[in-house]
Amino acid sequence: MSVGEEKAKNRRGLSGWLNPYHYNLERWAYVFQRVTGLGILAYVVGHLGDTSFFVGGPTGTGPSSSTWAFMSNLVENSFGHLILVLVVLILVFHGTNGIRLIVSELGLVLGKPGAIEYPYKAKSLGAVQKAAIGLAIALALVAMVWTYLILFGGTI
Amino acid sequence: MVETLKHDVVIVGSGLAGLRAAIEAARASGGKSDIAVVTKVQAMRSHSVSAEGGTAAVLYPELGDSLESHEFDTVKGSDYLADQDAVERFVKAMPGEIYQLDHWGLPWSRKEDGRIAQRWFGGYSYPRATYAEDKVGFFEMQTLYDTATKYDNIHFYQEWFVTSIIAEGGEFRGFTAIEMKTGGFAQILGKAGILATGGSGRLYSFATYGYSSTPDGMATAYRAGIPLKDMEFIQFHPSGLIPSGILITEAVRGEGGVLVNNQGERFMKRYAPNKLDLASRDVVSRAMMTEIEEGRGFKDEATGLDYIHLDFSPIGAEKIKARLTQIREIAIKFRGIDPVEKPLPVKPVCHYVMGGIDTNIDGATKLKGLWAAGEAACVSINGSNRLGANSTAECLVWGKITGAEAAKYAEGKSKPSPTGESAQLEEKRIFDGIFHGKGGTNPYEVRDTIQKEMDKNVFVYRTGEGLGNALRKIRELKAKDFLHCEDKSRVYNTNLSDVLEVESMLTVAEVVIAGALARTESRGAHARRDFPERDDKNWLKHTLAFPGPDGPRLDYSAVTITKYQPAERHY
Amino acid sequence: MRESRLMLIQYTTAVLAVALVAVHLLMQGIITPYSTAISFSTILSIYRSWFYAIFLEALLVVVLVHGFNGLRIILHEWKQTAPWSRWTDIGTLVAIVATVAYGTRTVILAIFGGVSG
Amino acid sequence: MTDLRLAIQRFDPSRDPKPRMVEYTVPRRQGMTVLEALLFARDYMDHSIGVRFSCRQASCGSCGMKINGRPRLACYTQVDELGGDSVVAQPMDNYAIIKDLVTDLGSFFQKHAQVTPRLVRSDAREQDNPTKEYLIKPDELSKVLQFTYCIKCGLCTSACPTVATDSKFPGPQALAQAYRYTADVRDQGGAERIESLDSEHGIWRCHFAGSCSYVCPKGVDPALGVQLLKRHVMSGKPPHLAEEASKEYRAPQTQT
Repeated sequence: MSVGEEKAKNRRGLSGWLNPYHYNLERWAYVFQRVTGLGILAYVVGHLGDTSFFVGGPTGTGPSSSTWAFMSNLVENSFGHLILVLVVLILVFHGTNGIRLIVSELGLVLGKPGAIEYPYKAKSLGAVQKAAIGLAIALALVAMVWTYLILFGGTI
Repeated sequence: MVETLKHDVVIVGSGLAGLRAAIEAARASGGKSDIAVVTKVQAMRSHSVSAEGGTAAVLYPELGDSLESHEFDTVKGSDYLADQDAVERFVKAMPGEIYQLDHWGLPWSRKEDGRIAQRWFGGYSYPRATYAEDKVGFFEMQTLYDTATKYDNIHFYQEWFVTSIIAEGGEFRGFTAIEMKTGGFAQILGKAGILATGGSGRLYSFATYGYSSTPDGMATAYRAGIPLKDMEFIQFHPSGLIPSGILITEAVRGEGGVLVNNQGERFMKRYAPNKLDLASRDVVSRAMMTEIEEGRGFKDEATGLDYIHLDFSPIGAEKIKARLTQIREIAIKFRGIDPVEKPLPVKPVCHYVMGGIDTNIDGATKLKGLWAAGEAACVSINGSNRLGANSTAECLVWGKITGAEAAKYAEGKSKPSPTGESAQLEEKRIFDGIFHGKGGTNPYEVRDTIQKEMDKNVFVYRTGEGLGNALRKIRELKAKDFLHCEDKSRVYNTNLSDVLEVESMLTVAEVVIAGALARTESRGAHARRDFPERDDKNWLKHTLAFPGPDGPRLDYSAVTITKYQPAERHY
Repeated sequence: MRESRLMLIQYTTAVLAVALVAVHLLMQGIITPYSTAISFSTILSIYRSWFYAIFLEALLVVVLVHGFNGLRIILHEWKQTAPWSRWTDIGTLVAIVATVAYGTRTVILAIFGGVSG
Repeated sequence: MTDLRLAIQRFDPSRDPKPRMVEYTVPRRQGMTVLEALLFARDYMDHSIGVRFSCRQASCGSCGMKINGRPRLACYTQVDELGGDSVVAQPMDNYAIIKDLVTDLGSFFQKHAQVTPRLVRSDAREQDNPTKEYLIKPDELSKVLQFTYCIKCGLCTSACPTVATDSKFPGPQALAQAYRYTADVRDQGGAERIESLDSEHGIWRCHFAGSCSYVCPKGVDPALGVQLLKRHVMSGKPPHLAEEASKEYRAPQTQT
């Protein structure tokens, strides 16, 4: 019909999920929750694959011909360890932030609605949320550093 | 090409009166009537949302209020120009409307016992302004709009700009309108019509009105030969915020706020020793202008506007924050002043037009099948000066009355099928004449000039000389070639609708000024320096303006007086 | 199923996953040194302990249900046609069943499959 | 005062294949709002600029748009508060563009209507022919009050990440209004209202990104309302059992 019909739809699409620029801290947390969730799911599926090598036994005497040693050589190196470090980072963030979300989505810790005063400050975006997101980031970083030290500590 | 749409009742305007009428028409017909609400804005954007302080009703006769008292206050406020039979009907209907809105969900502010709270307003002898914080109009609109979602037989035409009335054989047939989104042109036919298009306050630049409050509806009726009544009476609210003119509700004074001049004096004691700051609006506005003219006002450096201080301190921070939430928000946002800490700069500001489309007590116009309600109409309960909190109330009462009347009228009639000739002529006028038209004058400059002229010469105090100058200026502007459109796309062409608005402004401004020039007395909001006294012998009558070849032709009609004989007003 | 029931599952699996994953991580990196934790004999002893086998199986189910249901939610929010909705639902169920089955296979074979170190 | 550089996204879908930015230089004055700047450009520089507005005091909700990247009301945003000498005005995300800054809020109003945004009562006769008010204590009222401040400007819904892709999601405005009516002590329609929200594209598609509350100009805090409502959707019970309460003091009193 009209020449600009497609552009006129104007729905933000996936950039609405992925680009939180100009918005609030909680929006950034939303993006990371989603992205880390997908990342974790991918890792878990992969992890199912690599653990399945276990049934091949250490030397290929089990039901599978592939061996644990073969798999170990594949992932037990600096690159594999780096992946693990990142997985721990996103796992801890996703878990801690997820607890914040569950608690909040059930209407707890948000504050109670009531008389409001200008300049308006949204109760639902209050200090508890900021602190919880801060905590999620802090725990994730600590866990990451710890994992790094465990995996690379010996070699540094 | 002219599209044809058909409904039973077609309501123009989606403000308080329009929505109330739509619901009542839907209800009165038992869901049978097919109702259209045609509005040039979106739903919930009408300027009724900006009404702030209260809606008057007698809710507590057991505590000393009475219908007679509300009646008398209203008549006295009107400077005896109100039709007293209409006032009586209005006052009786109001308590029911308050409860109705409560039952539809309006969050009226409450007293400790859970009953509806009321506050003082100017010109009343009992605190009968029913309120919901200071967003009364907004909450009323919200409640009506939300309630309207219940009725499948109410159809909204949002952002359709009505341009003319279609009439045949002295009967209403429908409206023509532009669909803004597409630029299409349609005739919306109806068995009955209601004009609820609001006031015309954007004739002024210093006005509490939103930018959309132009007199399109009034001008449309007028062009169709329906007279405009009492248009010279324009209310100047005492407290418009400097510099934007945004309304600072009378409830501020109702809650205890006071006006103070540059001497630190509460000057209202000299003008209205009994009611002080809560005298009727015309009295307070004149007092403020006198203070300013005699050198006891303040001056805003950035804009050069004169002003008076509105001091909130007697109210106290707690009450300001609880009951005047929006006012505080507006003051901080638009003026950078927290009224808890400092007084606000205010000045009388164009706020309401008492006049409007001439109707009888049922809201019916002279055109059979067409009603008018709300600020667009003049029933008249407001006479020459409306009391605060009576306008939202009037919208509710006559919204309901006209909605029911129109639905009843439509029931027995068959759907109209006119020739479409007048719609084709209108389409030619707009699209061939204006959309494709050429001209050298910027219509927005014309608008600005009208507003400047009205601000200067048709304000609180008027003189024959000033009004004469204004009339000349308006006629000069009318002759200019502003009827053209730079935007050549049909899609959402506000350039086109703005030109039509400016045309309406000129039409109605001329009526206002002509009426004011002719009325050689001072009554209510119409204060002539050259005729400072009220003249009941010659002027206790309504002005009626009909369209004539050389501008408005004025006629007059009698005022209905039942219980209260005109007397001198004291506050 | 009512969406709130699915969300209840999502929340419950989330809380359980946080607890189980925390234990899993602690076991792999802290309670036992990492190099020992991933040695074949240590893992075998874990699988052969009923307690840990059940623990790993629970971890498997909880994390996969949570993860794939989460993916389902994301996909539903992405597109809203009826076939898309139906196939993502079916796909989610299939993915959960398949991955849980595959993981369970590892657990069962590790216990009963004659694997030896 | 230096002039203001005002960039407006221009786009008439009937003629242009895609939007373009056009810059206007507008004389700046103290306390100027973005709406005033836009109207200056429209009135004196290019009459074809499409912009929607009405009350100019943040009561009507007409002038929602994206200003310097964030959804705001043009009348309620002062040039000064943005910092700098340039303003970028674009239409709100997630609504179809009618022209330039004007977006189509049709679906937005429709979604609002779908959550039964009105008091539902079992005493239909009294509700439409009232004899007296329903009693509400001030503290009961204050619990829903902030949600009644919604002016339907649509900023929250344009900010919502779920709405960015999910066309069936009611959006923060409608959900917050569902809470507003459900939590009103006068309401008796909560059970059905929350049941209708418990669907595939219903309330659970909110993940509390909070952007709605972040951009709301009127302090409504839709995210709060939505989360509070989720608990009741989960349990299947509205916040209060109005049937029980209405038998007692909420029953309309007879005129004395």
